[in-house]
Amino acid sequence: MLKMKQLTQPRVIIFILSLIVLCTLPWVVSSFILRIATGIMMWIGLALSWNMLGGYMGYISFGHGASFGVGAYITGLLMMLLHLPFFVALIISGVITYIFAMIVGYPTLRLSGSYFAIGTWAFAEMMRQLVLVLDTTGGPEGLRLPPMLNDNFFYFVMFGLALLVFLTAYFFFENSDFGLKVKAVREEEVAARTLGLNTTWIKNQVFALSSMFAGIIGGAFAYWITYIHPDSVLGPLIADQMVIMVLLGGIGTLFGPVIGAIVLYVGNQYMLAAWGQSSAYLIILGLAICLVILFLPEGLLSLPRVFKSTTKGAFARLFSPPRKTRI
Amino acid sequence: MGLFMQTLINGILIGGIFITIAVGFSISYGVMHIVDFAVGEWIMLGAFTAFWLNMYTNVDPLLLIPFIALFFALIGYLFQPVIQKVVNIKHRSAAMMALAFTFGLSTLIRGSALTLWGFNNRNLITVLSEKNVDLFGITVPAIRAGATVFSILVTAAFAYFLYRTKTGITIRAAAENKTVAGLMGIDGHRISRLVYSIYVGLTAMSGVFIGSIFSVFPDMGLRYTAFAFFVVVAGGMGSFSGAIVAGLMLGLISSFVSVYMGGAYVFLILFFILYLILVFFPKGILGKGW
Amino acid sequence: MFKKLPIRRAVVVLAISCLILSLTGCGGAKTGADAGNSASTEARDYYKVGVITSLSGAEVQGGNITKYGYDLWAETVNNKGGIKVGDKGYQVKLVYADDQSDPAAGANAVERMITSEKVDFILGPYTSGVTKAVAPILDKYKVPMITGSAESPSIWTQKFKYTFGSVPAADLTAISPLETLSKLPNPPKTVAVLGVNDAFSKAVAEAFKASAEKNGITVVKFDVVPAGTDFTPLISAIKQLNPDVLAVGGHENEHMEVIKASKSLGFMPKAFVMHYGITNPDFSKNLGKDADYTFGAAVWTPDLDLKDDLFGSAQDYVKAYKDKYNAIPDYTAAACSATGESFSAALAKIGAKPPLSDQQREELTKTLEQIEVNTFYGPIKFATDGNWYHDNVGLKALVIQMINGEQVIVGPEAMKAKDPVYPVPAFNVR
Amino acid sequence: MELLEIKNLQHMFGGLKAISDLNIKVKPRMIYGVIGANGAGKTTLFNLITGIYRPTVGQILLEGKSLVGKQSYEISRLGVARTFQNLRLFNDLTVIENIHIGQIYTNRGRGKNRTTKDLPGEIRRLLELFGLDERATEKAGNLPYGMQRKLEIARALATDPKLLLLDEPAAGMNPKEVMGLVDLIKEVKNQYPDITIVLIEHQMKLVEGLCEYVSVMNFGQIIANGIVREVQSNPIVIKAYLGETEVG
Repeated sequence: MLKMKQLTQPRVIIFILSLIVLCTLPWVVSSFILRIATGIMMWIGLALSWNMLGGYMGYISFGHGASFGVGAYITGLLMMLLHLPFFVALIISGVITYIFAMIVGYPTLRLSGSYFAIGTWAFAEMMRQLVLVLDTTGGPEGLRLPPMLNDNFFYFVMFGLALLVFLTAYFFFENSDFGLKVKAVREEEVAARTLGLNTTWIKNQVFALSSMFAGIIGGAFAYWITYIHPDSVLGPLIADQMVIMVLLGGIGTLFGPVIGAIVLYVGNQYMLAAWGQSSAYLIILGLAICLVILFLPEGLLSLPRVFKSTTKGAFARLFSPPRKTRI
Repeated sequence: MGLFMQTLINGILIGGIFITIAVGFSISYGVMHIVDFAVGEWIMLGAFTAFWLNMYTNVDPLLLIPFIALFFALIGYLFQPVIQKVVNIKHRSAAMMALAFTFGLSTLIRGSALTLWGFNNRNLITVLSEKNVDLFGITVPAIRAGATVFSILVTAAFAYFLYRTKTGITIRAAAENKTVAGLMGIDGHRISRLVYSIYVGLTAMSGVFIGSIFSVFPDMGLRYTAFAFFVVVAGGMGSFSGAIVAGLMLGLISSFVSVYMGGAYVFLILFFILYLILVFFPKGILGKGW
Repeated sequence: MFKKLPIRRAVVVLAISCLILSLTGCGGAKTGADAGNSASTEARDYYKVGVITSLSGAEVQGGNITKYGYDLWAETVNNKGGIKVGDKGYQVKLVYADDQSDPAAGANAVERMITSEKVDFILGPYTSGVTKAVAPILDKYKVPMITGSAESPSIWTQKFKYTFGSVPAADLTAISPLETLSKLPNPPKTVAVLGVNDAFSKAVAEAFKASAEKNGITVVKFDVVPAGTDFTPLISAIKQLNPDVLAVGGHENEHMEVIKASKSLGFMPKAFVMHYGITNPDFSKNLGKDADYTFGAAVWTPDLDLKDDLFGSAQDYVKAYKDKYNAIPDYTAAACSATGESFSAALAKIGAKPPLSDQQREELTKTLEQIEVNTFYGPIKFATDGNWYHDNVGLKALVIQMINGEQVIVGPEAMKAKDPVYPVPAFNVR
Repeated sequence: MELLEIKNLQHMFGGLKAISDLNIKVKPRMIYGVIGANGAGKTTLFNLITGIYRPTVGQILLEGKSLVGKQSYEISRLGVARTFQNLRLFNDLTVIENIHIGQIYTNRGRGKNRTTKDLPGEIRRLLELFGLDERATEKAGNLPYGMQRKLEIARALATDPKLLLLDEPAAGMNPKEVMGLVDLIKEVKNQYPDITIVLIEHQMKLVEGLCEYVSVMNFGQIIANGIVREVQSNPIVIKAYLGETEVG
């Protein structure tokens, strides 16, 4: 359990302080900023959930949006057809996406590398087409949820979910045997198996876990936006953005997805506001992706490391993942 | 029976166009291990180049094909070192990097095209456009027939190049096993550059046909990326016969499903089949892919 | 130190998360209306008008048409001294937001316009999907919006309080072409209906089907296909059924591809019936003579004998539009331009000077429900109950036919400029 | 009882026989060598034992229990550890983390033979034994080649195996390094006397120095069995293997 010594570490203090700041946010900023903050929280959660699969385990999915969309639709349908309260619907949709991902994951995870990327993408497109032709989901008319116009509510829901995913990533993937096993799968799957790791089980767990988080966040999103459409929650853009955020921030790290989500989401919103009437922001987005990959392949998170050589590096140490030197 | 035959012919003609793209795509995947998300953008650029050239010179787009192929081959040749730099990045998810890079590239090209050329649809008119041939009561759209025949000829020529010329054999060696190829003293960089340039040239060239069969607009790439992926993956990366069979399959499935089941299910079934193929035959339907 | 799989920690994590999630219930005690007090405090002597539409993404083409319409209204108003309230004219300034053709992005964008730009009122989106996502936010902030484009009937059944539409819903307009054709001396007996799987196009296709059945035309095929489908196989199948009419619900791109595919397969029905999109200049420009004789539905054409004080006659409007954008406006552009006039009239009536207070916005919304404005586009009067709540249902649906690249009104009987050409000449004899 | 017994093992790749009718018996605490030219089927044999491939015909018994049909991880938990000819380290993880992953399932069978070993102490012991203690926190991928080989053996040992399979541990080493490796394996055997080692090699020098007993493989078959000295003078072996490649 937490010891006093751990509590006084700068990292922990900063974490707790930022939690307090984030909790007071709704009473400080305007409604629009709060909406942006809600969006940031949502994307942090999504990027972190993708990072469990793509970063720690090295299985690059271009179909993670499917989990998001399935969660959104299940929550929507449960609320509209069965009139369940939001949190009940959310939890059920989390469970269903988890089970769904276990079923889908078993065949899909036999693929690896680019094949896995294309396979997940094909699956996600299939889901979108399926929802488009189904009558229950409203097809191309989309699905409307009961309106709920409390900004603070959604901010705290998204904040809570992002925190949940963050803490899961921290405790399960960064600082545990489970995380090491997952990384072992990424590095050398065959070797991991010969060391006693049941890689099939590990892969399925990670896939299902990260899908479940994406699904729950999707459910919260559906209630927040109140209107979902196959193209908006199951479109390729959702998965693409998760991938880019993680890459931008630093793949396979704890803070990378967080930073990537903030930078990309705020940047996108800013560009839309600043040059509202042009498609030029696509150019900036594309250029940014290309440049980051060419010159900062470890993501923005590696900037402090570049810094470190010139400065004392206090900042850098703060954000680099904890090193374990003691045996 | 007439409908059945018509559907069959339609199916063959839909898939035929994508064979060339699939062949170029998978050979470049074999050599460079890049899944190119920008494949649709090369198609779009090829179609637009044909459109502008046709507008200013009034030369039939079909006659411009050799020029477009060469022009884009040159672009590919000049651009390849950048891609190579990404491929060479020492990173734990190197394949990912390349994938994301091409994704960024595709966004960049699409954004530039939208900004430069606006959002309008354009119609690329060729001498074969909207004409048709009557074959025993089956109507064959001339432009599609032309595209398929041309596509088969180019693919055959490319196959000859790969299997019968020294450079071609070297490329295949590099595609099948990079280490061995390296041991044999093959210059990997030169080969990669050549292959990428061929791939871009072939893809842009196919864009001329695709643009004239459907229509030309900056967002068109997204659609055809999906089709190209289908043919490449279902056929098995790097397999010639696989690409042809998968191309035909793509066409036949879309054709038969839309006639006999309803157009609503075409994409659903296509993606479902693609997914099943990937899971159960990751080396392609003929099992000949890498 | 390494530890075993931290069951204890897992419990702690879950406990913390549950705590936070349950806190959200209490944390969110404040209601949205209080949180978003959008009352403008800045002093200005012009109206700040939000424009939310698709400036990128899949619907960028139509999005820009709405933008052109709104822009032309703002420019014209400003050139004529602004919106007259009392004895003073106030200029309008448009603030744009791109919904990226995505409902969620649209919801964000409109929230930004309201809370950060503090716009007085809003000119609405191109797509029905974005309209549906934006409408609840408008209800939350009580800011009125009129969309000059969205046509999906499902918007109006939701009864949003602050959302209005100046184009009649697709199910009201799409019934007219087949109705007109059925009243000809040699009416079509069979029709094949294709629709694209988006909200608007599907509604159009369903309306085609319904009106065919109502008017005694047999529907031999009805198929709704996803966007991006290759039409060749479908048209081959339809060709075998040999219907008199092929009716298509879609946008200009699909219409173009349907005509191209039909021609390349040698399929020539007695008429092509479409809806929105054939009046888009690209349709005629790209297809040339092949575009001719296509039937469509519209609520406005440049030939109508309508006028108002701002733009003058419909013909004057067309001229102004053509000078600015080098294109002929379609009914969406016209509806967008006319949409601004509704606001002008309502503002003048209540005498609300910029910036608008919350009460004034409320008043504005009330007034929009009451007034009828006669514009170059036609009368705008929003329904106040029924299935088309807040939609401008007063407009007559016109049947148009493209002849030599011009839209000609061929129905209904009372409005027609010419008799419809039916059956239409084949592609190769035009 | 034999620790490892392989009976009538046969494995086909498509129509090709990679292993045919192979029989091997390994007694506990032995260092057993399998020699043969490249392509003789040695690595295939290891892959069959560790469950990476599933044999077409035949039996593989560990202490009398069949391994055939078991998954790699189950076989590992039964006490079989291995190294790979082309290193398969977790390159992006540190040296300690590599070894630690090996330790995760030392409590074989989940509670049955739960080890009472002091695991962190065991890591320290392995690091010292293999001379890796100074670079313990470096990423495995950044180690020099020789150290990577050692790390792989250390990682395999961390699983607390009964049977350790070494796949060409001396590949890519110069003669001096090979001698160092021989001493190292002897030291391992010294410190872990209960372990049985089977190693694959085509370098005679290593086998001579370490193994009491060897099998010679050629084209998927055992062509000779016995004590090193006997086998070396066996004419069939000389013809098939030693005759072609230089000894040592």
